[in-house]
Amino acid sequence: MSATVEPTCDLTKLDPILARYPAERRSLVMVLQDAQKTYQYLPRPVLERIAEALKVPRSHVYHLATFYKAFSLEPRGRHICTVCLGTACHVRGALRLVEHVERRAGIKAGATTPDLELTLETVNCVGACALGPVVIVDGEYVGSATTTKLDKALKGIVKGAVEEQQA
Amino acid sequence: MIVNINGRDLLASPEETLLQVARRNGIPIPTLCEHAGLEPWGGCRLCVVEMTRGGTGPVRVVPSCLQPVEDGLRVETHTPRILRIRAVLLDLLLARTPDARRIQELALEHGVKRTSFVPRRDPDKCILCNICVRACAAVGADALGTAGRGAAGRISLPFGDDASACVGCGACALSCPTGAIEMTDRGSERRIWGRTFQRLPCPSCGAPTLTREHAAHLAGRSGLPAESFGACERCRREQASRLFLDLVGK
Amino acid sequence: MAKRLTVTPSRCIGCRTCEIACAFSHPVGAPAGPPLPGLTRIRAFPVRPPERGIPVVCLQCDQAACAKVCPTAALQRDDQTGAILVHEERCIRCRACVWACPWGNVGFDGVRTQVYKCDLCGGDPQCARYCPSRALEQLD
Amino acid sequence: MTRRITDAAHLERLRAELQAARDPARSAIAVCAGTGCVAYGSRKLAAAFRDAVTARRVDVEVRATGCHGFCERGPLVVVFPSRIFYQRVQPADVEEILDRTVAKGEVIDRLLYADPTTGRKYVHEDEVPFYAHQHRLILGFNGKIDPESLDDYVANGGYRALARTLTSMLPEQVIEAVTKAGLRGRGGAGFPTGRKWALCRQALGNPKYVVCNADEGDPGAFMDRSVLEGNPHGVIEGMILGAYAIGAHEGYVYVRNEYPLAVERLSLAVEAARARGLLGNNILGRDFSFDIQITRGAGAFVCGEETALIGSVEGNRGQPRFRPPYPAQSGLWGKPTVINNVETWVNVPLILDRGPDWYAGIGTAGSKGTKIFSLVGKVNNTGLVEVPMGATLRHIVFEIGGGIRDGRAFKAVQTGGPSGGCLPAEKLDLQIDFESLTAAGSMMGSGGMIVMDDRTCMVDVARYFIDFLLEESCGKCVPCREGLTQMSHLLHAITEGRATDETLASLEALAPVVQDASLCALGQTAPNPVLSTIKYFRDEYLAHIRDRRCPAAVCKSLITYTINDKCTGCMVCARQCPEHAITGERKKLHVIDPAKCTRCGICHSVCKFDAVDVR
Repeated sequence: MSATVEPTCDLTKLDPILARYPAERRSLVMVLQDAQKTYQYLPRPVLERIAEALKVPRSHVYHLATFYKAFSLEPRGRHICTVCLGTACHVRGALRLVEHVERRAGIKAGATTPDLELTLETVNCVGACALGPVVIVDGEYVGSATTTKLDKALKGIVKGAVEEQQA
Repeated sequence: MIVNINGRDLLASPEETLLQVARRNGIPIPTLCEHAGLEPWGGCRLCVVEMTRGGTGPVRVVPSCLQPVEDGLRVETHTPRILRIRAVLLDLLLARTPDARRIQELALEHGVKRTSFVPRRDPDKCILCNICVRACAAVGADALGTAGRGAAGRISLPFGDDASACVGCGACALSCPTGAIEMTDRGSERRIWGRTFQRLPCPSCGAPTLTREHAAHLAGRSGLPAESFGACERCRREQASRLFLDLVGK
Repeated sequence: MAKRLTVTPSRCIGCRTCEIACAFSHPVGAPAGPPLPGLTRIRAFPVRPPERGIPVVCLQCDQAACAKVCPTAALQRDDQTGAILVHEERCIRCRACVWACPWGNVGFDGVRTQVYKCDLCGGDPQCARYCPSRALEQLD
Repeated sequence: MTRRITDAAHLERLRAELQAARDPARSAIAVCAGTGCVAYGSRKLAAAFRDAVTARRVDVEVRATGCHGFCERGPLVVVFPSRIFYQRVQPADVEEILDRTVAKGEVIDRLLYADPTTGRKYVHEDEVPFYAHQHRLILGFNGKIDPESLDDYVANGGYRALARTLTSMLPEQVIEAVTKAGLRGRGGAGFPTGRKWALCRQALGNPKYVVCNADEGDPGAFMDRSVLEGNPHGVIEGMILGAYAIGAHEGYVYVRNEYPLAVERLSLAVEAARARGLLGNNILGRDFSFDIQITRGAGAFVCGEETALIGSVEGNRGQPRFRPPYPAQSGLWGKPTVINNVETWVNVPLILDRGPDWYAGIGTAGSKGTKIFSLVGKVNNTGLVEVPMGATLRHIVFEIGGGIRDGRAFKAVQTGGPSGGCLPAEKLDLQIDFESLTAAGSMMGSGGMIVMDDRTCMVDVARYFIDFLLEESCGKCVPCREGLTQMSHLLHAITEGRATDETLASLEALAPVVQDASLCALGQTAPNPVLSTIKYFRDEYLAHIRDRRCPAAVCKSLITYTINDKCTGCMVCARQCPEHAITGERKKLHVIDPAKCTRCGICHSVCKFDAVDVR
């Protein structure tokens, strides 16, 4: 289960983040969040370097990173499609949207396409319940989402998202 | 401080927990994740008891391993409700770890022969009681933790395979209540967590003693040189008797 | 003050009765039938030819290395007998005590996975009682 | 203009200046900038307004405001001074609004809110039924102030309570006021805030901490978000008052990872407050210093529970701890800590500004003040509803919510999030407060209120909540981790038609053990949705078990899709069906092969002729 070590994992990008917080356990969650924003995910060398810098056991950093859903230890796609499965969205058929993207992109929710183009995630509520069902594609909210709206938002990201339909 | 357990008034000191008072007075309360030498965890919930403050308030179900004593507490350790909770908890654990002998025994004691739930697919023996993680932290190695969250959680090394912090002392394997952690000692080698440790040979008789990493670890914590931990007990006793001999001078 | 177990090595005749007495007074439960003799906490080494031995037993040190190194305070001194006792329920079996005792007086029972050491038999050490040559005595 | 406010008098002078500078007659356009409206493009709309105003060189202020609460009708625009309320405004409407409404005061009919059932149009914001029946003490601020402007907050009475309190009240008096007002925690359990503060003040140990719990993990609840995005200074002022009351000098706001805009607005507000001397050392020149740090959650619902939140802020896995000791005695790093929800904090300045007696006059005997509910689901007007405690479900769902969508029948309303329960039609006249909801088998919780119609399957809802909680369980204790695993198996068996009466019995036997033995509120309340749906909708469970039928036609394994005679043979469904289970020639009646059909529902959603039946 060890994450593949990226040759391109440039640890120097971590230094400004580590400088921003005191080198102790309480900064761990925030350092991980900033690191995830920089590297798009948390590669192993980054976690090891953070453990060393904050003087916290490696097991603590790793096991904390696997606890919170915001952190991903696997490389994430260039594009992120997040389908909200909150109660309001659920009763308005959000599950169908997840299945739709799963079919289109050929991956299960929580996974990333082999070509690292798209990560399909679900979240348990993003707080835009009045617009349910909500899908967020690369930070852009799609309110009252339908399969057709979703395909438009995923155009160019998921091959065959739209073309296949016209065929 | 007086605590009434099962109708008996028992003397208790403020920093004690209900479980300690009960144990001191021979009242049997089952536990799994409690370990007297480690921080209480409160995860298995087997040690729950019924408690009311001053005999009048609402009846609350609390874990006796964590509930501190309070003056005037009335506690019942074997009410039908509590026995039912313990039986269902063991029934649930049987579904999680069907072939863990300790769970089978405890379940049988509570009238549960087979689980009435859906057994876990390809189960191991780990009940996630966290004793190994706490023991490893007490030893000071901090090599273990729980990866993942909720029902998908499992005890693991960092990154699943990084045993660099492990000193091979075996505390986790030997204090695991269900024997879920494999440790094999063969000759001077010890295999645990997928890593092979070399146990230092006793300088005088060559018998395998502790692992090199554990010796270095103990040295680090005690300030003594690592070599001082290397000899086996038998030889150290022999050296002690020689020392006495020199003292005595005959 | 509790009576102390004293060792006078010159009187030891190497008969090792003390080892037998110790083993018998720490019986271990047998899977079936009566309890069996346990492991001895005292060893008399025949280091002095031809017959003299030197008994070595836990000295219940004031600055006990075993108690200091124990991460879960499972080794604590009993006020009455002055002996450092193993609180089995607190022990996480990391065996740091076994390797820390400079005299090797802390053992580990691999079968029952338990640490064992001399507990002065609760204040009446049997080795002293059966030692024929008063090499081991219990004096104030 | 970051001049530091030196003392209370200076603050009042500034307030007077600001209020005088405001010309109520001046025309202004308020564009809602809450997450909902932003999702519908309100940022582009506001930019379009600004460009048009500069191009025309007219004296019209374009102001971004916090969430008005009626997100479904976003982007929302309110034209001042007339307070004309437009909904679903697009950039294309900018020119027309400036020409007709701003310049000549004419009302643009098509942009007005029309009541879906009666069709009647409403011009002013406070006439719209959704707003008219509300009592917007807290949300009222959202419409008026620009969340990124401290001056706006001050001009609307902001920090007056703080100034008066710091100069004329002792900490104990602040606690007394909050107790007398009867404020109870808005996080879900409703613990009296005054008592929590008193416990913390008396607890030994320093330093003390105040924490704002903005984790808002309940799905379907977003009132904390809109308060943080719309009125961050209200929360800050509340926290400063709380800190003064218990003697704390450090505060933390734990904001959900899924609320980036809230974090951004709050950070701006904290920096502004520091720059102006309202945070940091010697606040308003008094001998009291207090500062706030913002820590972001990282995606764990359980961190809404107090001790798990503390663990998360301390840099650990968010796993709850046993209580006692309660956080008021030993919380963050073992020090006395008060943790209150966003909505609780934002109530505090109101109490100290307008007095505890005024506050206690609102609500019921046991539950004082107002409560914000997020009314969502199958209701016409979805959005945030602030009503006094004691309002009835019927009042909220029908009078404010405008009844059920597409004229369908009301079936149930789910309150209290995953810890709450589902209440049927017979409970519609229940006066909502902490005790009444708990008695009915549900819970106040954070205020999520999800309305369900006859097309919602209650067994599926119970399964949804159990699966949600199973995924969010921290996994520390056996009854929750293993109990929810088995409850999920049982519920899946029911929804997939593999169940017997025994399944229902064992579900009802397992639930009380999970409630009794679980370590924290997540596990203790997890069975509530299941127990309340069994209690009020037992016949639906039996339909699934005995007749293998899902009355609401939701549970996939129990429903079949068939094409009726309305089919025109347009072939759309056949083309879209991913399993190619639909056959038929052009203009001929099509047929679905039940063996291949995976009941994904696409044919039903794409068919324009309502020719696909689901039974």
